[in-house]
Amino acid sequence: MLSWKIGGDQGEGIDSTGDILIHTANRLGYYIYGYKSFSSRIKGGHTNYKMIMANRPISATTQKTDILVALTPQTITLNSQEINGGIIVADQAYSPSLPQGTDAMLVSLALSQMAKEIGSPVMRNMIAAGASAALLGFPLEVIAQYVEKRFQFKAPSIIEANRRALHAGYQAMLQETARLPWLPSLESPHPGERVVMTGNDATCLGALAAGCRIMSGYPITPATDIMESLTKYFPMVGGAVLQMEDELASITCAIGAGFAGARAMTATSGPGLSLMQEAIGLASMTETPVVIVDTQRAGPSTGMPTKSEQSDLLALIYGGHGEGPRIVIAPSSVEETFEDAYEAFNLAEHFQAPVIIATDLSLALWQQSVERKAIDGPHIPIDRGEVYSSSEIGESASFQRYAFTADGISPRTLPGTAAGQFLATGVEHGVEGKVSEDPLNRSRMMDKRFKKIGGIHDLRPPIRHEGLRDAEVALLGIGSVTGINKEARILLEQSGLKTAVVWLRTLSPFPSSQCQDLLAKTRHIVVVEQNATGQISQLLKMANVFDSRYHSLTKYDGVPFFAEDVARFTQNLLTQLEVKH
Amino acid sequence: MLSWKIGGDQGEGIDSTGDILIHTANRLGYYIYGYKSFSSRIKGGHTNYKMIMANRPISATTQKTDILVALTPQTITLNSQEINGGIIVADQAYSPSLPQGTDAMLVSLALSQMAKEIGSPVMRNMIAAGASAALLGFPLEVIAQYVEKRFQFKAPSIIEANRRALHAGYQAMLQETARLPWLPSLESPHPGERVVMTGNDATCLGALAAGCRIMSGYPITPATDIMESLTKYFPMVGGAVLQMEDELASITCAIGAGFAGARAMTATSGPGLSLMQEAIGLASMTETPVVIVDTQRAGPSTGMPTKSEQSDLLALIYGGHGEGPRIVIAPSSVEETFEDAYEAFNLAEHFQAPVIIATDLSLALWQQSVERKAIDGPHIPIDRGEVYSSSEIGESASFQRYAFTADGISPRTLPGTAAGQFLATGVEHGVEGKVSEDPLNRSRMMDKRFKKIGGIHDLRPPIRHEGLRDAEVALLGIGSVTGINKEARILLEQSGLKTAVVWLRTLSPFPSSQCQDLLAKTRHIVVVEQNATGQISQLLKMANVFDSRYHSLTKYDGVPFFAEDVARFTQNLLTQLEVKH
Amino acid sequence: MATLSDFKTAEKSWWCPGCGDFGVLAALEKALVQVNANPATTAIIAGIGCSGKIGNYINSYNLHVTHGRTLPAAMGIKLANRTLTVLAVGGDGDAYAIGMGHFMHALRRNINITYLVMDNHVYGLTKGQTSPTSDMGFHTKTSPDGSIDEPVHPLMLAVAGGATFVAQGFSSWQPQLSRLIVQGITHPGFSLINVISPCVTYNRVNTYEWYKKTLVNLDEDPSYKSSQRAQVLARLEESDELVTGLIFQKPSRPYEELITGFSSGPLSEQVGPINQDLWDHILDQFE
Amino acid sequence: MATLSDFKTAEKSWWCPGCGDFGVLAALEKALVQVNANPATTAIIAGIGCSGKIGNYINSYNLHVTHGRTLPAAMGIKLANRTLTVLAVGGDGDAYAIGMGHFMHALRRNINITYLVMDNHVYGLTKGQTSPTSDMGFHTKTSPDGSIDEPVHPLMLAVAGGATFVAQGFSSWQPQLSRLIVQGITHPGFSLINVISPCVTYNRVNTYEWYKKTLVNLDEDPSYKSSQRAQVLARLEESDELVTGLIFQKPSRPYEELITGFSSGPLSEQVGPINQDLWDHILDQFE
Ligand SMILES: Cc1ncc(C[n+]2csc(CCOP(=O)(O)OP(=O)(O)O)c2C)c(N)n1
Ligand SMILES: Cc1ncc(C[n+]2csc(CCOP(=O)(O)OP(=O)(O)O)c2C)c(N)n1
Ligand code: SF4
Ligand code: SF4
Ligand SMILES: [Mg+2]
Ligand SMILES: [Mg+2]
Repeated sequence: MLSWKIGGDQGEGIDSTGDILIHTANRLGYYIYGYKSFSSRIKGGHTNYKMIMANRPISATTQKTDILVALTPQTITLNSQEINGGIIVADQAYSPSLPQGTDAMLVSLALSQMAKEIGSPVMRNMIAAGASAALLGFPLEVIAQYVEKRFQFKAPSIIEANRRALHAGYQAMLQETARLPWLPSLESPHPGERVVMTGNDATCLGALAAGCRIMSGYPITPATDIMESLTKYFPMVGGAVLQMEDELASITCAIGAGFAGARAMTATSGPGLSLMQEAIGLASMTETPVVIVDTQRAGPSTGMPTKSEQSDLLALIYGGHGEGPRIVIAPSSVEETFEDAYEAFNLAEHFQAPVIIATDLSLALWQQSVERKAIDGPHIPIDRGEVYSSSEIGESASFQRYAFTADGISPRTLPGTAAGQFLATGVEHGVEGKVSEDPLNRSRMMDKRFKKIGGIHDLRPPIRHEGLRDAEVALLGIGSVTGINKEARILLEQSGLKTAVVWLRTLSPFPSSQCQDLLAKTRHIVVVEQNATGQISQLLKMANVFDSRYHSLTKYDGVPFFAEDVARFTQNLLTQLEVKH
Repeated sequence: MLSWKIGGDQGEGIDSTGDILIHTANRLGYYIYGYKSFSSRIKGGHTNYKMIMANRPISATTQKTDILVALTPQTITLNSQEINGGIIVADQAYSPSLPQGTDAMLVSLALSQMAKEIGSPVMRNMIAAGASAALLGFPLEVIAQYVEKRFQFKAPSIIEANRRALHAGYQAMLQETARLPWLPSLESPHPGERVVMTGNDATCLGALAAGCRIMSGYPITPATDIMESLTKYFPMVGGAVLQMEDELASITCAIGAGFAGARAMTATSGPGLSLMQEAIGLASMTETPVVIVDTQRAGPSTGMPTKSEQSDLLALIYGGHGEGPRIVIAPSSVEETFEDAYEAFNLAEHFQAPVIIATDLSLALWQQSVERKAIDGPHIPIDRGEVYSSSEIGESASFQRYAFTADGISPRTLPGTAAGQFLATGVEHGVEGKVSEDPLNRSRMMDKRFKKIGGIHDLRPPIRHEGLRDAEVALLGIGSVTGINKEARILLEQSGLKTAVVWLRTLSPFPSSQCQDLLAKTRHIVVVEQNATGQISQLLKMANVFDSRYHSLTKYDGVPFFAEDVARFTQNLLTQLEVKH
Repeated sequence: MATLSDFKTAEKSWWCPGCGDFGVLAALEKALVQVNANPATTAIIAGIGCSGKIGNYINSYNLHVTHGRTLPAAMGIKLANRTLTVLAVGGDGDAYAIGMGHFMHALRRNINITYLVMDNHVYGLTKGQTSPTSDMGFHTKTSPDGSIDEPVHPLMLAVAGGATFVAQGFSSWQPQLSRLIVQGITHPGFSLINVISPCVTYNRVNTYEWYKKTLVNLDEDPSYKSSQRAQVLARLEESDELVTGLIFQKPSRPYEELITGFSSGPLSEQVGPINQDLWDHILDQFE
Repeated sequence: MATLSDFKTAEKSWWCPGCGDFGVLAALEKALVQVNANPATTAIIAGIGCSGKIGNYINSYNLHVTHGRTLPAAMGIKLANRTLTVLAVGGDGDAYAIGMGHFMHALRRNINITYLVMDNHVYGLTKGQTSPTSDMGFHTKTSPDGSIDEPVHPLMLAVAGGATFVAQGFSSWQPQLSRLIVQGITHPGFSLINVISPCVTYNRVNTYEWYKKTLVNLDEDPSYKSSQRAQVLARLEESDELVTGLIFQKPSRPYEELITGFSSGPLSEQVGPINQDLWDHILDQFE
């Protein structure tokens, strides 16, 4: 495993440089993971992009950096403690020097100088990309090809400038490497058919494959990508992305579309989600399918818009006034995000209910290598639920849209279906949809709606795990934390501790008995989550699952856990528990 | 104890008739409790009003009705099962008859006829009021005086018509009573200085006494009264009620006013509360005092706007995205509503946080006798929290609004205070209020905000109870359910079961250890709540309080529990548990 | 062909006797028959208020949403299935207080839906508070000394906001009202029909009688040109909007026809396995 | 008397070099000095967006609210303490998308606050999507084929919505802009100042150069009468709002002076035990 990082000012092309390296590494057969630290501002402010590459799947960032490309002196100051025996590539222009105590080899290149020579100072990042490729031993033509593809629709002059910058950086570094005492050692690649993708990408692809054709949204970090990407895809398939005036309109438009039979979605983050609470209740009550993506970020209020957190969970499940059924699912990897995204549309139509996909900023934004065959759009299952055509409606005077049934699911009709007219209202109603205040009807309707979604665990395994059979300890989490737990597991197993990773896929309705059964024999369980109040632990308590074997590890400073943190906490915990015994 | 009920079409003056009887009974020294069943429509539709009167405080409605005044035949059909050996007063106009099996004495009066004779058919209800007074043995002059006061600002012709109607009804009934085989037997009164009040009234009076001078709201059942009553009071004290364009504006206006030093509030019910979730987070994050009243009604979505429920609790505490401190308090009687209303303003300013008062439709709308001295506005304590004047600010270059302190409370300044300027932002910030993404600062700020409100239980006893010392079983609840539990306790004690009633006053932060300690020795605890998912039980579980001694009793059909239901459930439960032993 | 009775339901009305909303319902039913609409292909999205109860009384696909959100819901429905006749219906509070933002944006977005606002200058269902269209000085429970808020002028705002069709009807003037609804439905874009629909219980000022005296029917004024925006604005200003008829209309192409690549068939029928070649092409972008 | 430097903070700006918002900040500071405002009695309520960061750079009492909600917050502050100079500030998305409802209602409510909208025709902070004021055909990440939404015309809407003061400034034209802000602050009611504040990063169409070529300064047009509503509306329509200056003003008495019995002093000072006689009188009503 090797980690490479580039840092500089926001707006300087740090992202695209990282992107280029990552795609190149992926094409060369490495598994990659990308990570970025950025601020809620457009230009200026320090930002960095980190790539981890290995010949096995990687699912989290690392603490250590092997190669640091520092476009500004600040990059060195901010990151030098991560470099232990690594290499720092810096720009001669600012006469770089290493802070005291830094154990690193400094390679100083005339990045600014070269950019000026090529005639475009903004190309400094491309020169750094070339230099990085050379240092990593990537063949020039592989990175050049990717860059060519990436800029294929740009003006010829830009393409040419990029090419020249890339070459210049590459050559300059080659001259250096000849002189260096040692070079970074790369694992041999593990070739395969892989793509590089973020969770947000996977969400879009899942929605696209599932037949979602209406996306009504309002921009918000880190969900905006979803709207922007679907804006690209939808014209290819006849769908429409609608930028609404706010999130109240976004969700309500999607509910309207779902009522009329379209597969429709919206995507937002915390502040928008809070605004959607009332309308989600409307979907629960009218039993209208709708899919909502919440890419969680650090809250409350505006909070830290560019920092990751998993702190909306209770709000997603319990945040609306009154009690209405909501399905909340949480993917734990990019592949699962694709799976959950298409499944969400099936679940929404099957259960006629709002389905919320809870991701988090880290899962939503960071790139990963994914097997191409895991993202198999054309062969996903499609379940449209029980939809009656005119002939199925029967003879009764008016259609019983909310008929009581054994499983609580009442077949619905779509507008346009003769004799299928009904009233869908957020007011309590009888079987035909008309307003009813009858106490008996009320109780039955409440029971029906909750019973209905109870069926989900049969359709969809609510928990996944690895290594559980003989594990001493299980790391339990959701979302991006699962990737971290997987990396922590590798560390813990290396130190001899049999470790499992368990992740919840369905948060509401909560899989209580499944959780209890699965972990019945596990001696210790660490619930790892990125929030302050231990929301997953709270859910486990409400579900009567949490007992003295469970321990909580939380973090809420905006920075993801490192696998090392989780491993260390787990080891200390076990040591302490043994002492107690 | 005696119960009297009047039923008829909505819009026919049922409410005001009830009101008149209730005030008269109160003036005569009876304790009263009023209860109404109504629909979300303006005219038409059956409605009824029930008065319970006794010579001890009453805190809930009863199942049984002793006297039923039936303005329409439907009133008899709908209510005849409640009458066991009671009296039904009906209007001759519809040739009333008793449904088979009804054990009641029918008194048929020419109500419509008399109204016509007086010259105003709409006075039928006033005739019924007079007749009821006579049947109950109320002195004519007491009811007449109240009616006079009530209509004092009306046109003389209306006053006169009312007077005549009252007298006519009274006299007509007197003639009947002479012939009746028996009359309702009244307890002797228990005179005192008492007023008749709803929870919403008490909320207004508490706010008024506390110095609240801005109320920004948007009409919604059952909170609208609060806005309407304050519209009457505020001109007397220099305050302003602002009818806003929606609830987003309502809460944000109140937050603005709180930031500028006014005591400000808003009041709403479920749908409005959902819309306020985002802004409540802003108040948490900026540490701005604001008071929000949620008069809960049956949800989700529009639900049943005129039916009571306690189903917003989790949403009140956890409904906002991210994690911000919220204080949630729940009064359990009209007196406590007054207390909590003024205390909310103290808590909001002391802890610089949003304070939500959770009531429910039953508590908000139904009238009760209250000792006048319990509503002692001029002598309430006022705590404005730590507010710096210019001289207290100190020498530092800029004011540290969010300084870290031992108890997490940072003194604030109000606009207008020289040298006290600062930025209050919903974005994470440093001690001066300026935006900060520093991870260490973030963790400390999160800790500070939660630590701060932890101090509440020292200021305000979080739990109250009666009869706990040697109780076999405790009935635990909040809001209007506490009143029902108190009545159930009377029934249970009558049947020999030592029973306690326990009610939570503070729901967030949850008083875990207080709850544990208080109930450590109680053998059985029944958690009684008016919602479907057992939200108080869930809170108890999250707080590690709920164990095998706890049992849950829920109801969610819009109709309040009867004390009999709770008593029966409790007795059955204990019987079952004994069998198991 | 559908008849009037096809649009009726068995539900007994919860409106007060004499409420203006009865007239709106009647005119709507007539208009639907006249445009040859079919209950099965008609979608009515109602808001919260007395007005919003209309969905209980009309036989069609009805969605009764949260307070103020009829327009985004109607937009979603229309885009999901353009073959439907889509109407949004709500009160003046629903439309111009809590729904004001959506209203202004629906105007500019010009989706082919019709919006009927049942305007009684008061909040009916919550029992008589000032509404955004309440006159200055109007006494209500929340304005006992008379309203001090400048009223919203919906017609003027609609025109200024980019509307392509604006009309005002009166619940008592059935033939004109149903004709205006017909015109609105057939207009290829967003149509606002503000309908004066008196509340007999909470508004004793803006009564049937008062309106009959004050309203001027612009449809009968040959000098009035509903196509000339400046003239329209001037007339609205000088009449204080106490006019009925077609107020403003301009040529319009509905939004849904302007969206790049957007399918014109019902989207429900577009759900099926995605094309393999297209998928491969898309995935190639991630390599 | 406060000087320019009194209004500055030590905070380094997060705006892109060349952003129009620098000019708005500068003009605002100058205007505050000119009206003899004091940092301690000035309250600035900012929205979310690049524009909304302004509170980090100006020394006053600042409240940075949720997206779109500056106006209700500003209203609360002004009513709580009328001695304060209260300004709301936000972007075009904050004001005219998510904040549209509040904007329309602030116009009719006419509280004595000043609203500066920093209008760059784009969403800056979320990295370049169409905003309500984006021109038709404007290319962004959410409108790659050009925007198809009719833009919001804030000046026209403000006038139609009942505004008593409407102006438009340009970030580059400092003297006029700060003069307009002074006029807005001294206007006894709600004042809207829409400020053209170019986004140099995401809007390459509505640039400084473009505006310098197209904007017409109405303050220099002696024939223009900002008091005549009809003329104002006509001029706004024909100019497509590409004008600066005082657009409209009419005599105004602020809302807060119209509220029955409302105290004019800071409400913070009104908190204290309630009068016993008054209390008894009120409780008597419950007997
Ligand atoms: C979010 C929300 N806020 C408030 C309400 C309460 N509410 C119900 S109807 C209504 C207003 C009714 O006025 P209008 O829209 O004019 O309809 P009308 O009853 O006059 O027809 C209000 C405020 C609600 N249902 N939801
Ligand atoms: C409720 C909510 N939705 C969305 C966002 C994300 N967001 C932040 S700024 C912004 C719009 C910025 O545009 P504008 O108001 O024009 O300000 P500018 O950045 O252009 O100055 C959005 C949508 C948010 N913070 N809150
Ligand atoms: S209250 Fe008014 S609007 Fe509502 S039904 Fe009655 S008359 Fe109609
Ligand atoms: S993105 Fe645009 S609006 Fe935001 S700071 Fe940069 S130039 Fe200004
Ligand atoms: Mg109305
Ligand atoms: Mg903008």
